[in-house]
Amino acid sequence: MSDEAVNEETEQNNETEVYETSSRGQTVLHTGRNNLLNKIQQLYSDGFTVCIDVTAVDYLENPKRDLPEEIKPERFELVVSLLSHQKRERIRLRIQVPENDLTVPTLFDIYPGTEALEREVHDLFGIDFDGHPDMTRILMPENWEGHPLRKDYDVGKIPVQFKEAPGS
Amino acid sequence: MAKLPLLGDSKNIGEDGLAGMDHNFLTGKIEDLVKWSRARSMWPATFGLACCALEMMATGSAHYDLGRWGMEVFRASPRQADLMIVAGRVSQKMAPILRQVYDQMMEPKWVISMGVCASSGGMFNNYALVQGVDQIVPVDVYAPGCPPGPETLMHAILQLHQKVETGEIARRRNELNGGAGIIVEQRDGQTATKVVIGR
Amino acid sequence: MLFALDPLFLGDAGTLEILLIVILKVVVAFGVLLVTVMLYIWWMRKFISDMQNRIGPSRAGPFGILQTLADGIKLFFKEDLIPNKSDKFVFKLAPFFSIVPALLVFTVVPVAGDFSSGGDGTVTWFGNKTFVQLADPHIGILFVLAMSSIAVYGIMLAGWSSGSKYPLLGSVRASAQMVSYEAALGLALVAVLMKTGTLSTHSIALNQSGGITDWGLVVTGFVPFFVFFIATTAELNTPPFDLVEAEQELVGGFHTEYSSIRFALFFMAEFMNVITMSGVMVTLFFGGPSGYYPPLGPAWFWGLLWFIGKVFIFASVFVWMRGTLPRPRYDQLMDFGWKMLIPLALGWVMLLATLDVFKDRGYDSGLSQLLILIISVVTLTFFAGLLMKSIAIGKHKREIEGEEVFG
Amino acid sequence: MSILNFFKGFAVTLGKLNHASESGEVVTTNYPEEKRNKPKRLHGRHVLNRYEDGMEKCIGCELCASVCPANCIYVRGADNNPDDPTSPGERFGFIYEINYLRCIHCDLCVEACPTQAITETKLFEFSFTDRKQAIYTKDELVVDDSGRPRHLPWEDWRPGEDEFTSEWMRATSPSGSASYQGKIQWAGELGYGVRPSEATQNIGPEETQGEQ
Amino acid sequence: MADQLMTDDQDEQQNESAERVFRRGDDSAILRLAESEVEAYTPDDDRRMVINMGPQHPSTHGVLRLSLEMEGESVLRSKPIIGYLHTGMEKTGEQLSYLQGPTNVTRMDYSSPLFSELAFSLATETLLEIEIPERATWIRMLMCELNRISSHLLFQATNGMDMGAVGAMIYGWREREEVLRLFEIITGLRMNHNYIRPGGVAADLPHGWRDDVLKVIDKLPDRLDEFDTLLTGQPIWHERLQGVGVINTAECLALGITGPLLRSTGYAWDLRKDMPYLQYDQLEFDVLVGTYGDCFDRFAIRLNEIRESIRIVRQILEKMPQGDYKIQDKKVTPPPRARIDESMEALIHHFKIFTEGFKVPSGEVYASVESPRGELGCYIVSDGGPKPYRMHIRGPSFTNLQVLPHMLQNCLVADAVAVISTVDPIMGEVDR
Repeated sequence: MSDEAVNEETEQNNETEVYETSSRGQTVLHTGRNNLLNKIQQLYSDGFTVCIDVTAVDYLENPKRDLPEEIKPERFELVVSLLSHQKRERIRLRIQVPENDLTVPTLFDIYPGTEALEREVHDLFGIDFDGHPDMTRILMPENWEGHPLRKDYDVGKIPVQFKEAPGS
Repeated sequence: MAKLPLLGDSKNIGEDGLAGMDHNFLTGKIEDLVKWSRARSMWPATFGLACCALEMMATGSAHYDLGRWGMEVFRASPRQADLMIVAGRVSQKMAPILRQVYDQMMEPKWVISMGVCASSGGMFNNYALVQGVDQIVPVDVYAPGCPPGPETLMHAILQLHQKVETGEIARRRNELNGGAGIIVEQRDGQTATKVVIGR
Repeated sequence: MLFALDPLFLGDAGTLEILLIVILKVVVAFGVLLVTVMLYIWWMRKFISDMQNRIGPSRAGPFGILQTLADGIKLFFKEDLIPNKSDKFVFKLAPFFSIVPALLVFTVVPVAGDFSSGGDGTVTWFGNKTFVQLADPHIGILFVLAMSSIAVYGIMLAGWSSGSKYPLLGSVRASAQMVSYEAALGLALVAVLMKTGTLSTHSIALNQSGGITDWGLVVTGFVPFFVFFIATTAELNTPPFDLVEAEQELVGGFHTEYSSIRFALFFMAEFMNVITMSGVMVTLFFGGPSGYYPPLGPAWFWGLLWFIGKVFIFASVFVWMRGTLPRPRYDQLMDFGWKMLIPLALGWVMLLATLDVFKDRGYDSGLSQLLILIISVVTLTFFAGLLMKSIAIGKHKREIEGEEVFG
Repeated sequence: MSILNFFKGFAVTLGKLNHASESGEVVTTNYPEEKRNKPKRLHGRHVLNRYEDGMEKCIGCELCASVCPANCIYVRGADNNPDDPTSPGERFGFIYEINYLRCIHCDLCVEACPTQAITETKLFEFSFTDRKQAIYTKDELVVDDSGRPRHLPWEDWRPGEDEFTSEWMRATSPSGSASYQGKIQWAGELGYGVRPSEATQNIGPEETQGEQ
Repeated sequence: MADQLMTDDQDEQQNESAERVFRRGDDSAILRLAESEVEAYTPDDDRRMVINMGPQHPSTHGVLRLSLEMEGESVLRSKPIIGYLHTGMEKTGEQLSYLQGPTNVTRMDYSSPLFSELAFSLATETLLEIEIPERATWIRMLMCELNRISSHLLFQATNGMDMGAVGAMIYGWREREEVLRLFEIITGLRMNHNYIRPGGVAADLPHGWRDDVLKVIDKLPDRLDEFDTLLTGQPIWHERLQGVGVINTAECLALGITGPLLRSTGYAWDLRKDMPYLQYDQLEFDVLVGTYGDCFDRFAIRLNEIRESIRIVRQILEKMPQGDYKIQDKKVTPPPRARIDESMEALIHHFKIFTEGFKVPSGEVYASVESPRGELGCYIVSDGGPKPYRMHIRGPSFTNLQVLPHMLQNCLVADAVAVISTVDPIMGEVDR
């Protein structure tokens, strides 16, 4: 929380704002972490009753990306896909998560179905969901070190065996 | 054990079972019979992991029919199974369990590594998979393909049958010391791929 | 009652001769049973592959007929294991509890003999008249019941002594299932015993030698047979009632931890039981070895042929069921046993008894019998209705309670 | 009638015993004795082709190696000896290895090869008892002097099976363009000559084109 | 249709219901224990025990592991433990170019590989902002519907196997094999086809494909009737599946469940119909829904979806247009082989595409298709290079698995098998 307090001043302007952009014709919303639950609650009442997907992206090697000017790019980005059955619309939220404070409020209370999805993000990216009932690893063994889908995590390739290749 | 008349040198019988016995008129025939029966009644354990599991089950179904070799008896309990078909990719999380199931199987037991993912990791050359199941259990026959068609699996099984009947398997395992001979680079915080297990 | 005893002991044969014949019978019966089991397992696998558009075993021996032999040899030479957590003595004992009763039941089944109309079911070997069955005790059919009950112990102890969870669940299921269906089995038997008036299997078979109308199936009015058949299926743990070893639920059920020769014994016992119980069923309801005997060759041979034929049909029906039916759930199986089979068998026995009693009292004209039948059926239907109602009420109550508990 | 439904199932399974009927037909292929006919496009084990004059087609360009998602191909090119060239061009595939314990038979290599050097046979019946067997070297992959794939001891070849070795290459050669379907622009293979294009759909009214 | 079903009134009811079942702290259904704790956990009540189903259990469809806390034979709480098949496909996907991408995603949902390829290709095409040719679209639909048939047949087989109906199992495999042979003719492989690629499909349908397809789909209806007689009408089957593993619409929506599970609750949501992709709006078919949301409904829906798919395939056979089967954009599609020799430029393109792959403008998209298990989505972030910067697959089985503890509560072990079986998870897609 202390980190957040430091950032608060810089982020104050854009934390509560919601910016709507379009990516290849798909609606994308950008908002801050503090405003996330509010916005999602609002979207839920607007009919986006199903949370299709929660995932994250590590933008370590790709800092330049399409973002509204007001949003400050951070290393991680949480991506939430919502679906409205009535309107037959999809909407996507992108939330910037800074590297030094990897916590996001959980969506579990609004969409119980995000439980496994958030655990997966936690497992593979190391982002913590504040208030999640079971924040443990889901795919990797429990004693695994590191978060595989981060860009600074090695793929772990070993050389393929050949008969005449050098070193085999 | 002392050298028994008629039965030849039998000092290795404690370690190796019948295979450790010198050939003589009695064990020669018995061994043939045992090999014959083992090749004709090799019950596979249900060890399906991924894509290959579907092909393994398809091989057991009507179009291919493993039952022709008395192998339609897929045993769910590893205690009663003779053959483990590692059908699919083995993740780091699954590896200890694979070994456990193998240990639960009773001798004599055989392993077919079905598909490239089990044999070497296949196209998934990454952190998550064990790059070759032969680092965990001794593999007798490798079936290539992703997934191997039922014919490939049947070819592998037939090859195994043949080896069992000629006794080549036991010899080969001794030569290779069971392991795969792959050296995997150590990566931080991961231990599962390191061990090359012997016989 | 003496009639039930083997005439061998009544004749003037010497002790040695008797002994030899008995030993011969024992050895032959044992051997034949083992070979039959071997062939039956092969036949089962072939038949089921036929129903599944497959070929089935075809490598071991011609048409794969030695498949079971190969399985047996392989299992025999496999490493044996006694789990650390198990109760070692019981663990070793259990398979024998399973196989020995399976073998013993066969001793009281009349296999062959002159069961043509008017025949006495005997055969003359080496100048001595004897029965083609190992023993014919007075209590013959009760022996079958007793043995099949003991077989439960094998399964129960096996699961319990393994010291692991799935086998334990399997053995719990086994004991409950067997106890429940034992009752239905017994009640179905009572109907036959009432009609024949004897417990000796030989006499029961002999009573039915007059033709199809004399068969237990017809005499007892079909229903006891169906009850007996279903109860037998449950007793034998053959599909669809193989909940004890339900592979999809309990991995291997009671024999999960067994390997090698001990597993082979269970495996063998299971199929041996199918054959012997088919034999018992044939004896009770289908006239045993009786049938049309052409005047050619020894009569006992035709009896044997008829017997084998009938047993074969039953054994195949079991396979047929295996290939067709899904497996019911455990509680449904118990419901079916207690709420359907037992009341049905009980009611039917009462009906038969009523008819018999009035017959004895002299009301044996067609009209009076019909009247009695109608009255009894109406009464029984009334009680059946009551039973159904009470079951429904009970179910309802349970549901309410369930909601309170789990709410 | 639920009781009746109970017995209907028995009729179905019993009906299967009539092997003459369509539903009861025994569909099993008795594999080691007989082998089912493989469709032409099947992706099997690879071969390295040669031109009709016996020259090797591979030029060692490493396209196949770079496109392989499993990295199971290892190629090194070398300059031809001008007096005794291995391939008609300047370079040839000096080392060519495929690790069949990695190959996923996606056939991207076949699509990538600019000289149609690497194609796939219909053979999928092979298995190894040794990891080393699974790494095929150039000697094992390249077709023999009659243009047929080499038969290795652990492969199960049947007479006539080595006929179709380049069907997927021919199927993908128009690369999606209808106007290029049926156009042949590849060199002949040793033992086969110039193979015709795969029978196509798109030229003229559909299905009027016969086989070839 | 969906919006008619969802009146405001029902909305409210559903919210309440969702609240009731999944409120925070209500762990009556879920065994909230970490994986390592499960091993050591012994319940206080000695009538209870914790039993481990899987990861190597005959009826957990691969490597799903379920920890069940049981009292006697009834399940009190449970927890699905996954990850035993984690393959790192999303990481590998970042190493492979868009051209190689389908070989990776096709191995996720191995019983319906073409759908993963389709989702990946659709996402890539949206990023590229290209329209694929008409014929390619129709070929894709044809293949996907055939794949749906084979996948549902596989369900019939495994479901039959789990319920102990050996016959149904073998018949399911047999019918599936017929469809696989069709795939083999068209794509050259039985599974994991790498056939649908960004820009179209890999190869045209081979000569005589129409007869081959007709042969299979003419044969199938009779065989499906066999399933009906063997299973649908079978009283034991009814007893086993009816009223087991019940779930309602609100719970499904709360958990984000899609596909036959959602439809079994009577809620007609099918992306093919409601948010059409490819050319599904030109086809006539029905969305099948259940009434009770129990295992039997799910079984029946899948069985009858095969029939619907056959209906769709017949329409596709009629409407299949002529033309290109891959987009003729030289940046995306390698040049025809005949052009390589003609033009140097084509040769360069050929080399470029196969060595480096094609570059995709930077951006991020989500594309989804209706797979046999529900909504299969693909989220791709591109940084303008030839490889996806991030490739994420939203597997329907992964989300659907969350329903297990709720369905399993107060079930018997045998019901647990039925429930897992009818949820029909494919672990490859769950763990990725």
